[in-house]
Amino acid sequence: MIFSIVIYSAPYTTQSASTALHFSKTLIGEGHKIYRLFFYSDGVHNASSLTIAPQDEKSLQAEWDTLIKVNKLDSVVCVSSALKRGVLSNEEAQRQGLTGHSLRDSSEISGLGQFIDAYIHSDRVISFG
Amino acid sequence: MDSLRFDTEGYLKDLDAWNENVALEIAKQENIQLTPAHWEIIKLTRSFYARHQLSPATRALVSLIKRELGPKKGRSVYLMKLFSGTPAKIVSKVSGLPKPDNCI
Amino acid sequence: MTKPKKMFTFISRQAPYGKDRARLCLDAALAATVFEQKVNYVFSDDGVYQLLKQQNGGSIGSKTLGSALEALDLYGIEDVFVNEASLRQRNLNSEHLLIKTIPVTNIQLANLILKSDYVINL
Amino acid sequence: MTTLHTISKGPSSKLLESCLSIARENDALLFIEDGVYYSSELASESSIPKHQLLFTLEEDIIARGLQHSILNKFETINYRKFVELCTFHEKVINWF
Repeated sequence: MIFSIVIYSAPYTTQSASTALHFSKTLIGEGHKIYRLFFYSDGVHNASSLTIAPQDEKSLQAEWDTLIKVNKLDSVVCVSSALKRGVLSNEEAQRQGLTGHSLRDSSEISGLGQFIDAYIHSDRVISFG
Repeated sequence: MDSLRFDTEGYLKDLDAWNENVALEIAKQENIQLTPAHWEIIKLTRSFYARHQLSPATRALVSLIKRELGPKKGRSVYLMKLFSGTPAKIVSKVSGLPKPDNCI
Repeated sequence: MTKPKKMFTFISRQAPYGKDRARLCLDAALAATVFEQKVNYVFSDDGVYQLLKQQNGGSIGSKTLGSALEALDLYGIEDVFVNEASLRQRNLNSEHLLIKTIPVTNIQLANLILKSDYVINL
Repeated sequence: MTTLHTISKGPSSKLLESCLSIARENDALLFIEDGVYYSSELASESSIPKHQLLFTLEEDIIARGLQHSILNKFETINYRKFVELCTFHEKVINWF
């Protein structure tokens, strides 16, 4: 079956990003397809590259990154959520004249159209927040 | 274009700085010669923003024009003829409003 | 041949301003209208507080959500429902509301969800 | 045609009440994250109806030390079964 996953919450603040990650891994393990990961609202922090986890805790951002790359997933952060929260791609940062960037290269910035498109092209959309 | 006043896409940074001369300036950048037909739309768009705090998507703009100016003008082709291919973006830009949120 | 329209139903259950959920729900629904799909909008639970008149987000440096809701019809979202039980529990009736809404019972809501292809529950 | 509802917050959230007001009798309910307290006899209030298919997520139960207090009417499931439930029911509505 074709799934899309929407993540509304930042890692660590609530459990839901971790649940979403676990669920996504299981989906793939069970042979299902993920059409898109969509990070909305505080969920965009899951795609941040400027994070450091303590040695004895998991880095959710790194785990997402690996999952996306290994399985070649389409991963989108909502543009209006991301820019407001400082999750910027290199391209976007340059356009705005900012010196740093903070979006992992496994995700791309796009609009809410991609959110609606995910519903239209998936058998199931599962939301975590 | 002056990067202090406009962002990289040509949208006005300080929305309060808008006036008719600024609109003429932005329109020139977009290769649009503003006519009374354009001003009519700009006025409506700005009143929409003042009321709803949203930069209208094309669909909303078309319904608004239809309601206020009649069905002959209330069509997306009419808007496209005046403001080129992606009218919602251009109209918002010329009208001194933020870029519409739902652009894809 | 054009594809048959799919039905989206957005259920907005949170009060405005305190959290971003109400705004997220609205923004997503407006995005759905671009795809020329059927879009229903439902206010339920604390979401009915979004419909109160005389909101002014400016006093807390925020946009006024109610003003944006007044544009729903211009975006082609005409089927706007309100959970009448949620209204009743909060001592509200249609006179308190900013826009015209269709009152629905829980059973009608359950049926609407059943008919919908996609349900976004925020 | 049935729906799977996931509930991911504990009793103080009133999420279950909202869910039950529009869930249908043959829908399934799955409790995850803090929602698993609903499936425990340690929950102070339990308004769980008898006629629903009720599931609760094992990993979240173990994390919270609830493994010996799960009410009989709940089936404890793992993530694989969570995925399977999502495919079995035509619709999934997440309450969070």
